[in-house]
Amino acid sequence: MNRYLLRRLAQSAIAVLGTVTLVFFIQRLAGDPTLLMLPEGATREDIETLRRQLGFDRPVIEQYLDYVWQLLRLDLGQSLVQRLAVGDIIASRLPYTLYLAAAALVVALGIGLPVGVLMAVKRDTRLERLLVAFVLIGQSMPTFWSGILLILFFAVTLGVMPASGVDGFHSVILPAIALGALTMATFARVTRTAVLEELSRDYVPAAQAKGLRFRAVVFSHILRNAATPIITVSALEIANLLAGAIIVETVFAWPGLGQLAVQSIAARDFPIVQGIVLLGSFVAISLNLLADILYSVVDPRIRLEGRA
Amino acid sequence: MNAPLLLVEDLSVAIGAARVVDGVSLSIAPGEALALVGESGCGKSLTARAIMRLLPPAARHAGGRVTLDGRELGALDADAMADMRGSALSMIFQEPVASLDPLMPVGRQIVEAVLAHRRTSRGEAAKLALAMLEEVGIPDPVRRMAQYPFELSGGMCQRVMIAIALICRPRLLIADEPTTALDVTIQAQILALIKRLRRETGTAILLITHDMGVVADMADRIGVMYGGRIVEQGEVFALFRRQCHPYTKLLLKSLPSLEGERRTRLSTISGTVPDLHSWPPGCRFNPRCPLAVDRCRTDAPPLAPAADAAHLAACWETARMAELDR
Amino acid sequence: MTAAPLLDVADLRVHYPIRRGLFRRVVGSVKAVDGISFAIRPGETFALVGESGCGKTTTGYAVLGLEKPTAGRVAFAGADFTVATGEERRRLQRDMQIVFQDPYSSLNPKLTVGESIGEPLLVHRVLHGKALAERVAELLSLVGLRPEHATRHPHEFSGGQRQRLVIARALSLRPKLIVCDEPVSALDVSVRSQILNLLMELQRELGVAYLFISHDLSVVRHLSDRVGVMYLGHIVEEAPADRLFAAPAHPYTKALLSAIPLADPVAQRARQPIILQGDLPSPANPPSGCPFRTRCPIAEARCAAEAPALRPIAEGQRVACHFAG
Amino acid sequence: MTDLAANPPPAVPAPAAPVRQLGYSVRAIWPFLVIFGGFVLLALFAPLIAPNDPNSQNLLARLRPPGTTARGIFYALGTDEVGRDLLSRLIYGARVSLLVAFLSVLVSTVLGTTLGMIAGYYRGWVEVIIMRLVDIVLSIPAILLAIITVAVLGPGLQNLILVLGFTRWPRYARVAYGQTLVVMNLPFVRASRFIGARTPRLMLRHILPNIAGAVIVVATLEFGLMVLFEAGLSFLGLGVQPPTPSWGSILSVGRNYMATAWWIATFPGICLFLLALSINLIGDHLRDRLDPRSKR
Repeated sequence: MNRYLLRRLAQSAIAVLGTVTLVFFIQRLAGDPTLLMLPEGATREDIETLRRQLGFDRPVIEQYLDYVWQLLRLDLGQSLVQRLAVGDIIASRLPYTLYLAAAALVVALGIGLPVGVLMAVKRDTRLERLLVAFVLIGQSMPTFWSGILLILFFAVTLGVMPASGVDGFHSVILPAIALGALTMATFARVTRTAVLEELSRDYVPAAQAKGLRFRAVVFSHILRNAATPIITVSALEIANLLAGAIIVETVFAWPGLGQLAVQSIAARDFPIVQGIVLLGSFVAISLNLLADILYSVVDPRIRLEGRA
Repeated sequence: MNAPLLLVEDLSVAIGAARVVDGVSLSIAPGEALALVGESGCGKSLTARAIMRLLPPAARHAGGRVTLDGRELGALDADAMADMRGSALSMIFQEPVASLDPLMPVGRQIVEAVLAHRRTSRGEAAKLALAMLEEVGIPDPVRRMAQYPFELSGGMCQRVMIAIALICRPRLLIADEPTTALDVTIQAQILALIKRLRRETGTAILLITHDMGVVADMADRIGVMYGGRIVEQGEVFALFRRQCHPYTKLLLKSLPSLEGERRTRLSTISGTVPDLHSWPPGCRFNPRCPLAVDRCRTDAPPLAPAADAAHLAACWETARMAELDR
Repeated sequence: MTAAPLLDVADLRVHYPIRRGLFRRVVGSVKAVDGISFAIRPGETFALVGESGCGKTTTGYAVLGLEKPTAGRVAFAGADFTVATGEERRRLQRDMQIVFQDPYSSLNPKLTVGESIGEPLLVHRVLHGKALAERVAELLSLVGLRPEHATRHPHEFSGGQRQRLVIARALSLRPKLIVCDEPVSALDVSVRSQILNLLMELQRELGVAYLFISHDLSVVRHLSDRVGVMYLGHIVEEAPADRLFAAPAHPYTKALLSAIPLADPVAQRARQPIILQGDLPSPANPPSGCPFRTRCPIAEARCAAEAPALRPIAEGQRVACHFAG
Repeated sequence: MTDLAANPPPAVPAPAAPVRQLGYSVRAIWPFLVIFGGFVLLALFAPLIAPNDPNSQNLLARLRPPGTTARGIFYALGTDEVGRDLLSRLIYGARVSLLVAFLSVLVSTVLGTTLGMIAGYYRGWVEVIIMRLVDIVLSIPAILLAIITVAVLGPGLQNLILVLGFTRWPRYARVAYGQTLVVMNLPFVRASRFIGARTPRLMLRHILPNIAGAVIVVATLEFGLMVLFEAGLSFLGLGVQPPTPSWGSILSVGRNYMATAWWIATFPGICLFLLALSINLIGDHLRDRLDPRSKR
């Protein structure tokens, strides 16, 4: 364990605390959250009662500390509608979202990385232009529209795939494609840039000058060097996949966290929305940390800080 | 003169529409050291890269032949050319630290060079690498083998590069500004090392440099480049004694020296090196040349024998060189 | 030549802290400049030479106040510059200027060259409007460019021309001292002598003094009056230029001079160069005693124990070596 | 004796490289400029161009396919579930899309660039606070942050713009900060500081013009993303509220009529795709020309 990672760990802890603080204060942007929690048309007394019940009549700083303390005990509160612990509700939906996100990640990485490498290596060829067009389409397709088109074509017209819901392995394919497309495009672009950057470095002709074939240079030198920016972007992109699931799950009636979030907003079930946002941010921060750990494994200049 | 080891005939390289190397011809005998000297943008590095068939993406081969030991390099397929590199001819570069893969221990990078050409075990290759590191004067080579480029100084990295280049005993070493990025005292070490290895192995050298001092120290023969062309070529002592092209003469005169008068006006070459896309017609030096006449502005002079058969210059007005001394 | 010095640097030190760990604790320091003293008289050229990392550029920046000295005194025109603040500092800075190594990034690409050259005059509210334009035109002609160039942008100029523009900007406030940080090392060989000539002419006409920082000994020899040779944050030898190159006294100076290949194959191949072993030590962890002892061909036990002081051995020549003189 | 590059010049962002980048095939960008320009014109002159009132319902002409005439009104792209003219709704929808994207990008550009420049200029604790805040906001996935804020503030055009504007600024701040650090270290800024130029002059004359290129590149790419974000949030019912036409909400409704009235979801999808595609292409093009880091 070196200093670099310790520092990053501390930074992540600060980021988590910052996120919690931000979410706490966003909730108070509109005055106090009781208004958000009650159905429209609630009476003054209802509001007052709930305020006292939930402790919103106390000083803000006291509320904030309480809030942090509650989260530290991993307590996300109670759902206002279902009267169940938010943690349990989220836990029951999380596996579906993880399943979908993992499938989308396979699509995104499986296509994005090789396409990106090809675009860089085959620069200025017809193949590159073709791939660029492919990536641009992936990048410009709104997720919900591509989802609808996929349903229309494969489920309604061809009838080879289920249109919605979870029913066996087949059902994850279409949502995974819809969700993975944008991430695939991002991976392809980042990989292309990273590989192009490495291709322009002095060690490339030098490695060729010692007799390595171009392919060998790509595989044994360039890809490893290009990995660092890709790892960094991966963390951000996986977090974005989770967020993108909100729309895709709605389109495909996928019973994950995204659908839960949309339903909860409609039902003004605020503790659940907040729980999902906090979970998403926590995952994102953890992924960033993981990326930095990987980064330091790949790059000796960080791993061996202080040895030189 | 016996058969040349390297023969370059009418080599041209283009970037876009600009011919940045324009009809360069030269030859190197076995064991000989030829220096290509010139300012940045004169095409000397691209000439070297074209010989290696390692041109940067923006540049492309635009004509001419390169023959090494009787084999035409341009006729080889990509894999056969890769096999030639590192074994028949190899190259070291200007930025030694950047020329090594930052994520790989230097020992493995030398081993890679061995394994590219010899069917041998990793262990055997590592032994060779170790011996080679010792040969290039790296103290404590066992420890150094496991270190990464960022842990070594520039001079050390250049020694590693030299080890990589020479480990398969090539007959030609192309050294592209090998000491430019290094400090003077380190430069002296590296130049001494290259001279020693050359004596021991008999490798021929194509030295690319802008430094007239390095040329005077290292080369048997010199080719002076300006604007993508060789403007003067000759044996080193003869060329320093007498220059047959105004560019060479003015360049040598403009250098401040470690002897002679101080705080005097240095002689200059007027104007600046033009952008490589706007070379003038005729002799490319004509806008800056005090001897230029009308013909220089329209017709490019060929590289022809000037002082004697072995001393060539590309100038119409070689006979008037003495005017530059006034 | 006994005029009061324009610049007097005494025991200047610039140390950078090395921080480690979570709380960025200071665990050591890089001694970039470690106790150097020199003086520059009005209208004189004093050169600092040495290899990369020897502290010559840091010294130049510290003299100008661009780098905060850890200790020592920089007196400029009789006033202690290191403690000057506010208006006094601004007033002193008007008389000093700098020319950087890289002419390509020394000019703001988004401004016309006229705006760049006129900026010092504008900032110090010396001139504006028509008078400013006239002064800019005058400065352009002074450095060998045409007044109508004022409306162009830097990318329309070559490296040598840009360095002329940078020099014009440095001259705009009529400074008494210009710090030239490797002013010709980024230029093509064939335009280098033009800039060196320009610097020498301007000195003759305007009486400006130069602190000339360079690693190029032949350039330094050609245009400086006195030279200080730096090694690892120390001045190891200081002498009038002709003296230093004719009779170097410090083993490092000797090695440095012999390491430069002469552009004359006959003379060069007759020489027996002194080749120093090893690399420069790190300024974060300098050797004890004499900084040069790890590479010195004549070092003895005493050199590790005792740091040699800079002591005079001849008229104007000072050397920091136990065995010199 | 003469070492050109013993001290190689630092990597410089702005000044032109001595060798022009060649071999780069300039992609035909103009068709996409035309598409983008077309959408901008539609948005600007929507009331003049739209053949019908986008909100007038015609319950007798519900779900008519493109090209029908009903009660003397020609519906070029058909009608929606309450008989509104789809073409007119799409034209007004361009207005919403571009307005939200433009204003939110404007808010985040100004905010992010200012903060990033300040962090890079003053360094010290100002830098620590601003850049830590950037890290925190960036670590919350943008859509989640937008969702929770909209959920609190309530949906609507104005809130949407504010939410997007205030959640996206860290991207600009990061770029502006990084570029400011680079520019601050360039000799021309050091020289200018040295002669005593003061903060406003340094910021406005020296730093801002030289970091603007990189910021504009981010803004263009963000613009495309904001178009998609607006549509996405409206699709979820968190964006613009009915009856104001937004491509996202039209699509959301059209989804339910996919089998019977394909046109309702298809046309807004095509519009979104074309707009996003043209912006992305223009952004790429700008990046190749402006962004110092994409030099190769």
